[in-house]
Amino acid sequence: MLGIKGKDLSVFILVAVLALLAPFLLNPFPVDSAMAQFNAGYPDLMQRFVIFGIFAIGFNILFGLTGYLSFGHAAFLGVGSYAAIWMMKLVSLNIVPGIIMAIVFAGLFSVLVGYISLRRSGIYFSILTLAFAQMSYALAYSVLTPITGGETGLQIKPGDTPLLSNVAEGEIGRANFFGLEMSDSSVITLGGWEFTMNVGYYVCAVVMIAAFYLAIRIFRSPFGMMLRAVKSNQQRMNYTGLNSKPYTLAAFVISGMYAGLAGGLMVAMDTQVGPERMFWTASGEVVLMTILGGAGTLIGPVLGAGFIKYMENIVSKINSTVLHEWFAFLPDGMEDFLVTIFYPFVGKGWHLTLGLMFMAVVIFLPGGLVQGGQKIAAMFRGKKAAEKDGKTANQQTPAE
Amino acid sequence: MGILEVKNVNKRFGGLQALGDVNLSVAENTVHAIIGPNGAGKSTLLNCLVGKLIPDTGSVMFAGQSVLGRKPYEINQMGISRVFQTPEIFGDLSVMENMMIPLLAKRDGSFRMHAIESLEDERELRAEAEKMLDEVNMLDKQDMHSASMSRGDKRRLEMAMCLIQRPKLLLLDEPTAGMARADTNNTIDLLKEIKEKRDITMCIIEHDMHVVFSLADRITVLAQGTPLVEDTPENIKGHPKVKEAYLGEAA
Amino acid sequence: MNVRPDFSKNANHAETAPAFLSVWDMHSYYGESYIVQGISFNVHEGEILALLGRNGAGKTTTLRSIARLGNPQVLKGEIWLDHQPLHRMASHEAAVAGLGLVPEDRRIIPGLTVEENLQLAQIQPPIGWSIERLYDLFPRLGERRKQEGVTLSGGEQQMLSIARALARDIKVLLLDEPYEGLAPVIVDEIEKTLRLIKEQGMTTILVEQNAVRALQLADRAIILDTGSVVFDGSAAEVLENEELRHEYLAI
Amino acid sequence: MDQIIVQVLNGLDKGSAYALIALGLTLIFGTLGVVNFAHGALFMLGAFCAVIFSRILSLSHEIVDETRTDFLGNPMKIDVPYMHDIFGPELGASIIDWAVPLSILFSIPIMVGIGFAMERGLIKHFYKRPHADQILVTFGLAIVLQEIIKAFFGANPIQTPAPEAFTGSFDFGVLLGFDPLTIMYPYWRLVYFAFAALIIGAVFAFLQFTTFGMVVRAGMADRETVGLLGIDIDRRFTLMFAIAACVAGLAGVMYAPIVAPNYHMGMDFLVLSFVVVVVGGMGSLPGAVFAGFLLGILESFASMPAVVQLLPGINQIVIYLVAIIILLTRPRGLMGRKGVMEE
Amino acid sequence: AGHEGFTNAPSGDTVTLGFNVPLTNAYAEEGADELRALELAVEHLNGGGDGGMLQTFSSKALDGTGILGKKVEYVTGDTQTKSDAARASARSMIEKDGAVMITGGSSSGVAVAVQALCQEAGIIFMAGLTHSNDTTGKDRKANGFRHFFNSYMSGAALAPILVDQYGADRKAYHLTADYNWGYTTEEAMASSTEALGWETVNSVKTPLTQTDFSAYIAPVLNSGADVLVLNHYGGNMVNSLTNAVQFGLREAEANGKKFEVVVPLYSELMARGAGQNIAGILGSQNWDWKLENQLGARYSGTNAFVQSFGEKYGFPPSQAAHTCYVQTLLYADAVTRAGSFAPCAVVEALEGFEFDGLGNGPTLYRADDHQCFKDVVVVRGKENPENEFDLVEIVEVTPTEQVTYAPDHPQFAGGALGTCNNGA
Ligand SMILES: Nc1ncnc2c1ncn2[C@@H]1O[C@H](COP(=O)(O)OP(=O)(O)OP(=O)(O)O)[C@@H](O)[C@H]1O
Ligand SMILES: Nc1ncnc2c1ncn2[C@@H]1O[C@H](COP(=O)(O)OP(=O)(O)OP(=O)(O)O)[C@@H](O)[C@H]1O
Ligand SMILES: [Mg+2]
Ligand SMILES: [Mg+2]
Repeated sequence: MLGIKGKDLSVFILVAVLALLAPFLLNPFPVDSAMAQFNAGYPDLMQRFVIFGIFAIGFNILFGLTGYLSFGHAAFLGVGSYAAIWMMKLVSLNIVPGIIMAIVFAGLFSVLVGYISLRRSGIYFSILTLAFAQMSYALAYSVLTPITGGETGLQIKPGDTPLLSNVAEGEIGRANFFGLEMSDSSVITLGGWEFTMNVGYYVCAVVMIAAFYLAIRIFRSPFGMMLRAVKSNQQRMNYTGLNSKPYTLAAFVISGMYAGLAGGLMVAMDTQVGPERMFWTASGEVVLMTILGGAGTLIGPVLGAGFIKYMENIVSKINSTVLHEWFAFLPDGMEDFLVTIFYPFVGKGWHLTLGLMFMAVVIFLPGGLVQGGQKIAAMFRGKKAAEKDGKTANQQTPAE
Repeated sequence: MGILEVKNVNKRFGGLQALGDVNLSVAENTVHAIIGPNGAGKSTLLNCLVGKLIPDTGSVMFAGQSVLGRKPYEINQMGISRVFQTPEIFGDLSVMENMMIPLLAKRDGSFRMHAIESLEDERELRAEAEKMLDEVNMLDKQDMHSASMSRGDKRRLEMAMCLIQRPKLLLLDEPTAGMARADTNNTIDLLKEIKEKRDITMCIIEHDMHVVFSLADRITVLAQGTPLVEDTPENIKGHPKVKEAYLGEAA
Repeated sequence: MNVRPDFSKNANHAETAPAFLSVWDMHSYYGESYIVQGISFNVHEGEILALLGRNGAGKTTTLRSIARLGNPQVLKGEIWLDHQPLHRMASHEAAVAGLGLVPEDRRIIPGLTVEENLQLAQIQPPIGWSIERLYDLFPRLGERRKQEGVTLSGGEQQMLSIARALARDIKVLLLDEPYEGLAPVIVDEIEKTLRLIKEQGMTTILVEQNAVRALQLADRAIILDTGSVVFDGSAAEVLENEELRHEYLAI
Repeated sequence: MDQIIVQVLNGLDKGSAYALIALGLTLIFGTLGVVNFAHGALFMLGAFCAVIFSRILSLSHEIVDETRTDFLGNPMKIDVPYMHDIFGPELGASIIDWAVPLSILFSIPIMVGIGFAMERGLIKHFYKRPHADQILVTFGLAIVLQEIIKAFFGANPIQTPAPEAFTGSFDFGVLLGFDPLTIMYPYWRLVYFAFAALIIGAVFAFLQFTTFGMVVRAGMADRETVGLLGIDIDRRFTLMFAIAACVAGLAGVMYAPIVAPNYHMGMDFLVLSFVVVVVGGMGSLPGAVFAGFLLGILESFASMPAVVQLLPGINQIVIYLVAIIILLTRPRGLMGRKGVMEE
Repeated sequence: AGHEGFTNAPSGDTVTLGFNVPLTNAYAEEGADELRALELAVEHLNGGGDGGMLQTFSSKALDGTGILGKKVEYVTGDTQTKSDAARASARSMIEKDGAVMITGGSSSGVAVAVQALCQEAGIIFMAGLTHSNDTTGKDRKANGFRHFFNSYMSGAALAPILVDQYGADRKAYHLTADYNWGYTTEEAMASSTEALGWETVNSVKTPLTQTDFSAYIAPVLNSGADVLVLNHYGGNMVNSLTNAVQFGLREAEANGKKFEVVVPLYSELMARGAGQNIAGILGSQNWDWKLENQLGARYSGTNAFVQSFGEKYGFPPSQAAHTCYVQTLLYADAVTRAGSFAPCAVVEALEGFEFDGLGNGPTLYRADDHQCFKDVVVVRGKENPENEFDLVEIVEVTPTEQVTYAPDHPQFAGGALGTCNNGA
């Protein structure tokens, strides 16, 4: 089906189903329950999950396949965002032109950065990309303020009247998709549960599914194989008659365009851009997402993106009052004790939890979260498989 | 006029004259062996042919065109393939994928973005790769992770990768080193067969005289960067200088 | 502590001299792949043992297991060298205990010159041959002493690798295909050296594809196939036993 | 002219901080091959060693002063340091005043201990893992260390002044024949420069005049073979890591009076120190030191008013711009060795 | 009644407020102090504690029974002092927790970003610590209100006192943080001081990420200037001031006068970070906990707030804490007076609202730009502070009239409030 098969197809269907049902799956707890804190099924976070998922999928095409570790990908996301917001301010509030321009500009910028940076490899490449991104950030923050709005960034203002959209005097234009407003939601209430179906989220989800599909195709294509060959042995590649340079550049630009797409979508969902989107920590974040999920795997980057954004948005919001609520059923002493234990790890301590999680994942799951999933799956498959494995171990003698 | 013409090639590494005025002419569709003591400059000469090194002076012509100044991949596209002294394969890839890459390079040139097509659909290439693997007795290993093969297998794989490109000139740097006797013999047979079946010229560096004498049409003996003699195998065997400098008791 | 296992039941040869190096029921794995499948053998002091077998038979794996390198993992078995339990040691401890391995891919350390490669071997006592004496043995190395080790020619690297092992005062020398890539004269040279150090009491295990050559040098031979010992006896026996040679060595 | 001299001084001083951090980093990164994102955290821990030590020195007990009241109208509590009780107010005060230099002695064992624990407990298992994994785990560690410091010391910077004797500035101008007060330079910064030179010299001497450096480099390139030569490379790696941690820590201790320590100062330096190391060239100690000074001086010049007015924003990007230019013209940075982290 | 037809109309017997403060990164301390004050405000609104400024507030609409009879609940989030993160956090409060008002924050970038978001979503934004002119200037929004003072006011308040203290014949050198807040502050300081006779010799922009300012400080002494104005905040301020002191600027003389350093915007928490170095340095503040004690009943409310904050947490509150506390009370009061949570009703109640008793003396929430107008406190770093909470002394208070400007003043031009948005 669709030109992919076997395991890839099941992974694809899984991702598509998860993305489409996310408003339900991410809201497992009734609104009034103490656990509602853990619900992630609200539009903003769901949008972030998929947008950063796209960003990480694209990054993985470069890093996972070719092994080139870019530390400046946030610059492309930023460039895409700026392009998109200007399109919305000047041309149309419809998100489509904005997103297209985001991809185009990010693509062009990545051609430039990639062409120069790819003259070096290994850590030298990483530092070159980092340097470009940091320069973009610094310039956007200060000197380029007339174009980027500086620290406060750019937003759609009451005075902005895009060429192709009519906005009433004094009103602030809203992003739409052929008339459907991104912020429109409808809430489905089922018993104690509430599920928000948001237009913006579904636009993002469909784009992400498409982006994921494209990534699978790339992974399984001859081009994808060439990229893995670049990672494996460039010397052999050259002596086999292949020019590794355009392959890596193509991968770089594709991943830059994914980043631009993510940047454009971000603006489409939330019409605001600030330069810190391009700071090195933002580039670092997508690296962490990819490794955390499992570099070089298809679904890993999406998982990693979800994991980090979940921590950032959910764990940081847990404060001591919430903790007290959770443990309210316990005797007072116990309650205070547990709150004291948990408090340093949530709310303002969410960074600590994040740091510990990073360490735990690399130490115990060298292959990232994907490996964790595989381990759990293996556990479920149970004894039968284990027996079989045991038997084959003795026969696994590749010697001829 | 040979298909490969090396004229007055010099190469220095710092104070060391690795190649001094090397002249070599390899006739089309012959097997030309280069032998000589360790450090004589054999591998260096090969490196100059494939663009890994650039000679200080001299010219290298292949099929009437100069190879100097071209990138390794361009030289390969001209029809020169090389097997390295220590196996160079795509260790992270499976054996089958290792075979597909040279085929794609042959078909599509140095760069072509087949980003949407599926690898699975390249049935013809796959069939061709299988045939080649069969010839080198590695068909059963086609799904193996190539880095975890024994070294002899890696060598055979590398050779298969070069052969499948149907190069006009095949350069082999000690292709049978570390190979079991049986496989050495198989390799000799394979190379012989290919030589008969196809239009191919080979340049072979070997220390195993059994291989050299069973394959070579002509032999150049290199010593300290300069050709000592060039002659037919029979004459080389008996050549006193060669015997002393290189062959020792083996002759 | 030094209780030695009684090997007499397992040793299927008639010699009565006490074993110097004993390997007993050794099982080695590369990750999940089960490679060396329970092999046992003894080597006596001052003896040269030829370890033979086809590509992928597990020869290298056996040597690496004895040298206690992290990969493969020896999950079961005991290795004793001169009353010392090697199987309880890490590779650097085994080296101090008197083991020297010349690995099959030479493993010259990048970034270090020829001389530094040799000096490195003499940092941890006990120290063997002096560097000058090694240069006498391989004059080529002396000429190249300031050159970076990895830019040596293939054969020169092989010399360096052997020299590096001899630079330490070792009791057992493990040679993984030492002749590979060497010119015939040098092979003769090294063979002489091996004889020389044998006379000085060195115990050697030699892995070599050129079985005839190895057997002419060795006292005893072991043939491996798919990770098990299929023959353990005197070298002469193998040379005489046509069937054996044919089946496992293809000669 | 005087301005140029001042900026050279500034550059040397900035450069010595960069060089010291880069030196520690390159021992771990360029020599052990570990991409250590926790290096900035080590620097920060060093600075906090100074903070902690001066806190220890000024540990106090409270006495209540009935004559005065605090902001809520309660009797005022006044802290009296134990040092004053032990050594008398005068000597006590001057011991507290000298907290930063004294904390060098305090920090060496601590930083070596931290380095040792970090290598044995964590890094050891990551030598053979991909760089990406190293980044993730050391970044995680850096966050954890930062948050621990933040939990104890808060997010605000903490002033840790240099001893009274070193406050104020030295008038260089007079020395060079300019008018007085034209080239003033703070004493402590001069001390920092001298200290950096000393540490750099000591590390160089240690690696140059012993085989240690060669062995570690060899171990980096090929652990297995070095093991075959009887060398216990793990022990040396641990030692190397401890030295690097110590260098980072000392850089931090002495930096505390220059910029008040805060919990994220390490992250602020992290990217820059990687840039310095890479521009210097992977695996090259002189490269790292040289690049540290070079970038420090360039940064100083780029912040001169005349330059900023001519090229707005140049001060923001000069380091990155120079890094790009150097890396494009010199494939392996200024003095990089072939093959280190190039794959 | 009537609680519908706008975003997050509270339906049950509770109402949720969103406290969006920096919990991590450089301003975490300020965020923590804001949060303390916000929690205190909730306590007081719900009738707990001693009622704090509810007792002194000139409007008596609030009675300690929550807001319009609904118990006040709150959610917290982390702005990380990044506009993306701040908006994400604010959106989650709006979309997930149903917050009807958002307050907090400690930088102008974040304030502008969140204010715009609230405008779009139909939520009231009560800005926390934000000092850039833009928040109620070119980026003003109908749904957003600022109690804190701004760059212009700092300049207008400081200039006369600077002239008074240091003389009219002064040459100033500006170091300015290279981002929007820095620009507006420099502009305000330069134009106010120039109007009174000072000369601006030079101004240099410094990168936000700078930690060592030596290269910027060193040239100052020989530039012909005799005053250094540090348009820096937070960590930048701590470091540049520390560097200035290290380079001996405090002891130096230039043009025959003692060299002076000025920090337009003071923050108690950062003053703590700068330690001894702030001694004798002039700057401005929105509020100080000693106001009522030292300047009398005009600033009533101050002591009531300090008392309840001090009782609860053991130290005096910062101006950031004060601002957030006041903003929460003002919001609650406006809702009560309007009788509705509907943003447009609240906006109407707040526009042109005059009040007193919240610690700043008589105050006006101006309708034209939603900026508060009140006295500005000019402070100086103490020479011999008694403890870490007593680092500044009040020099003078500049009266409201002197810091008031026309809504279309050039420094605030280019913005429009637009119309209030009730959202869904
Ligand atoms: N990059 C280099 N730098 C310095 N010297 C080099 C370099 N590469 C090769 N050499 C030297 O040049 C000489 C020729 O080397 P080459 O590899 O061509 O020998 P070879 O004939 O292939 O020998 P072998 O049969 O042992 O492989 C050797 O002495 C070698 O040490
Ligand atoms: N790193 C590895 N990981 C997994 N399997 C391996 C690895 N190295 C070797 N093997 C497998 O172990 C088996 C034995 O290999 P080994 O290298 O010991 O053979 P050998 O007898 O030395 O052969 P050769 O003569 O080709 O060197 C081979 O089947 C090989 O595929
Ligand atoms: Mg060679
Ligand atoms: Mg082998």
